[in-house]
Amino acid sequence: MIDKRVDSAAQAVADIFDGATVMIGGFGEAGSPIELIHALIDLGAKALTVVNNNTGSGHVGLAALIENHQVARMVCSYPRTANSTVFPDLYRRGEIELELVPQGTLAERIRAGGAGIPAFYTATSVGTPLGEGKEVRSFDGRDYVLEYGLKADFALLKCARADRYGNLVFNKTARNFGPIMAMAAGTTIVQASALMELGEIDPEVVVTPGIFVNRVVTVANPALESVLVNDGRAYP
Amino acid sequence: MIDKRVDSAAQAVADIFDGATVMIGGFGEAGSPIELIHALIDLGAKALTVVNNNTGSGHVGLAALIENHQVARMVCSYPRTANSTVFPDLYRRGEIELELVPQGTLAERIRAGGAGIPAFYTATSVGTPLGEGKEVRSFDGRDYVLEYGLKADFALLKCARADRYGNLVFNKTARNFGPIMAMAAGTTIVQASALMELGEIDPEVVVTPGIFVNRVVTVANPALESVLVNDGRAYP
Amino acid sequence: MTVGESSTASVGWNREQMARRAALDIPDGAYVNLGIGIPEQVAQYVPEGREVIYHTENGLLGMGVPPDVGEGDPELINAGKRPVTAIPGAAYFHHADSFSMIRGGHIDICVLGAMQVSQNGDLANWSTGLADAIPAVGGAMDLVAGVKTIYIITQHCTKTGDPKLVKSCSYPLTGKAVVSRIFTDLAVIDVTSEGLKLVELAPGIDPDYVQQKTGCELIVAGWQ
Amino acid sequence: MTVGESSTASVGWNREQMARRAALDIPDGAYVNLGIGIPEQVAQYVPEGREVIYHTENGLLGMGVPPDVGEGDPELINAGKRPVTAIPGAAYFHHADSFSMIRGGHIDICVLGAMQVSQNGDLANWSTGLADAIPAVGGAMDLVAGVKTIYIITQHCTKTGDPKLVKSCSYPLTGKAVVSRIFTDLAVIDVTSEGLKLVELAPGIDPDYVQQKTGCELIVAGWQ
Repeated sequence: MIDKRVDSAAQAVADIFDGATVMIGGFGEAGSPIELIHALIDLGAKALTVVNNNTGSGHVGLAALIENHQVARMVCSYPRTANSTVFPDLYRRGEIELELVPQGTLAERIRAGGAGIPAFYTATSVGTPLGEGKEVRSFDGRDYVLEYGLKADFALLKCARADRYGNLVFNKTARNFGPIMAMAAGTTIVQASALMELGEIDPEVVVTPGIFVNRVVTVANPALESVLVNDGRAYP
Repeated sequence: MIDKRVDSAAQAVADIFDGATVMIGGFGEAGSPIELIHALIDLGAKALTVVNNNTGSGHVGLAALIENHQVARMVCSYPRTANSTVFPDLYRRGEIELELVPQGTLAERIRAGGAGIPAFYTATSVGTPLGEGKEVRSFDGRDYVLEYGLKADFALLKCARADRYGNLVFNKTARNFGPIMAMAAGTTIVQASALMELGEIDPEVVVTPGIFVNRVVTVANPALESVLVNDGRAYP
Repeated sequence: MTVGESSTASVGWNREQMARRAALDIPDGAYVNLGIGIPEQVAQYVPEGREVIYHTENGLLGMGVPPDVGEGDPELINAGKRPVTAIPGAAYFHHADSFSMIRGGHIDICVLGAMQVSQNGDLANWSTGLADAIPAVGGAMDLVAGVKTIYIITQHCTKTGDPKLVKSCSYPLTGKAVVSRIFTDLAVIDVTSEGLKLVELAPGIDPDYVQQKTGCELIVAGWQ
Repeated sequence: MTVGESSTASVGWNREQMARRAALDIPDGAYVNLGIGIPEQVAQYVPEGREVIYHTENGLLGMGVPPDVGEGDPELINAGKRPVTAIPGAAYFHHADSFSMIRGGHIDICVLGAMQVSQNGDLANWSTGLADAIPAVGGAMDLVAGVKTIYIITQHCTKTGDPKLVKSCSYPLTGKAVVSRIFTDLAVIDVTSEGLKLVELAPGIDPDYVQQKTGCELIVAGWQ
């Protein structure tokens, strides 16, 4: 029987190991799997490489994971937020590494990692500091840089609805990196706001087919990062 | 105002020119835009390069287009069918060219063409006759061939429902090449079985966003290729 | 008829039995792609209690049994273009997503037919290479390059009695060193780093007979 | 205050007027991506009768106006992470699909801010390059590499009076030769193969004044 449900966020993340590469879904708070991130803080795995578009806000979720010194390296496109100095402080002190990747290149590298494409060419970053040192090749008279597929040991994602096969649908712009990170991770762990019976999600509207998902934990009323930040909350 | 509706299949395909590259959706009859293909036969544009997974069946649809000597070159993965000798006959007589592409490489090349990726690497076809002459490169100790993005002047597609923005949803496995061909063509022409008001297609379930679509013609009861073939029909 | 006679009409496993034997090696929870022909039959024989999800590369995960005659949707088909159904929990997707599942290593097992398999696991199953043949590859090369485990179901020999398990394939390759296990009418054979290794025999078949019908050396060490 | 005085506090167009002017150049039927800041305001001023579809790269085509205070869904946001709405006919998609629209040349116009634009259309708008700055690029490099037409809205000079239109950018580039047209508080300027060309002046501004505030030669030939 295929049953990807697990009972708790703690159980879902229990095998994340020191030094693992972890993709974390979300663009800002939209799609951020905050309960799974907090479970990872409780677990305490260290020296992680984290792939996320941003670096979190306030002192909860991703920012708290970074603040807790569990992240050795961030791969992201925009490590700045109006309301968090966690990453900037550590970065300026040389206590965290940064691989800065243009947002579309980041998305395509993740998709390529999941799709078995080891490398591809893109015009993004040609002639800029982020293109320096990259292999350049011309196609039809235009220059492109070579970019590599990106994979991870784990992905932590949030979705709106899931079933026991791991089929997922998302909420509005919370979809963002979810479907491609699910493809690119060896073990994809999802917190779903609602669990559905098989067949309740129409096969025509499944966004992430279950083949890309390993574990589903139901978090019926996920916390909102902005609410926690406005309340001045910190984790743990 | 954005209104991509056109009144007839004839009008929808009227600017397809001699020598154009035309992607035609469908895997077998599922998703085959048979009314648009027949309009292209009526139009008579010649020396076409056609991209489709197959080469049609019987003497209708794609097979009829080929039989009518409008296709100079086929790009496909599986140019054989149990019930058609149209392509094989022309091919053996040297009257049509064939570029044979593995099915997944064909799909990925089309997707790359639409996504602005000029080239990518895949392990498919390495060490086989279809990999011969291709640039080989090793990543992490495994060999891959370089494959190029594929674009087209036009795409002819069939979908289940569309709106005037060109948002599309498909029917079951008729989805196949539709979404990626829509991305890869300069002018994407779609026959929809039903036309919806804006907003009637939930933004969460749109499969092809309208940005990839140029023209929509409603064909309420599209012919089924298998029915036409069984009836011994030929077009024109 | 006894082992060693040249006709193989009734020795070893028949097609159904080959599919049944292969089905035993499909574990619970596997994501599986079945090729056209005998491989398709495997789905019927997976032992009860195992839940297996079938992928068809034209764009469906969760393929069910064929519909009753006269039922079904002509746009709900499998890679062999035959009508199928979708199980509860199925998902439709486009070709690039479908082949991302394949190329990206997400499918656990693919079962295919073969024209030839070499002793190092090379597979030839798409073309005779004859000048007047219409070449047609479909998804075979993508499947063998991307799926984690490739099983082959094939008659041990061609209709004219030539071995299909060979030192080196004479037909154009589908992929190099891609096959894990071969189910024939005579035996189950693994591709190992040392060569083809006999794993199991069909009833009434002995190792010598299998070796005699095989175009390369078979490892039978430890075989009783 | 007359043209030629050093303070620009009240000469030329204000921010709203710059956005209004840029909006005139958004044609009916365009697919448009608007950057954070003044570019966002452009949507408010597109002339009536034109239907424009807004793309936000985090995953929405058909972005509508911001929701009323207290309304909205925290998971329905734009690239600036502010709450938005979706119009009837909108579509959600994931990041790889969203940037396929950008990289694949499907977006007609992108309006962005700038730190510097060079006479050949190079754009610098993501980093000062200072050692202690936290580098952050977001989607800017993808947008300028992929969108068909790049418009810039920017003050003509920095707060300290330095020209932002220059011979060669001193800040790290976002893209080379990517800008088509620049809307400043003083003028509308096109990037041409011969260099920056004056297209239109803000009320009360003359070409000499614009040239004086510009760090490279302006083409004003034919200007009355």
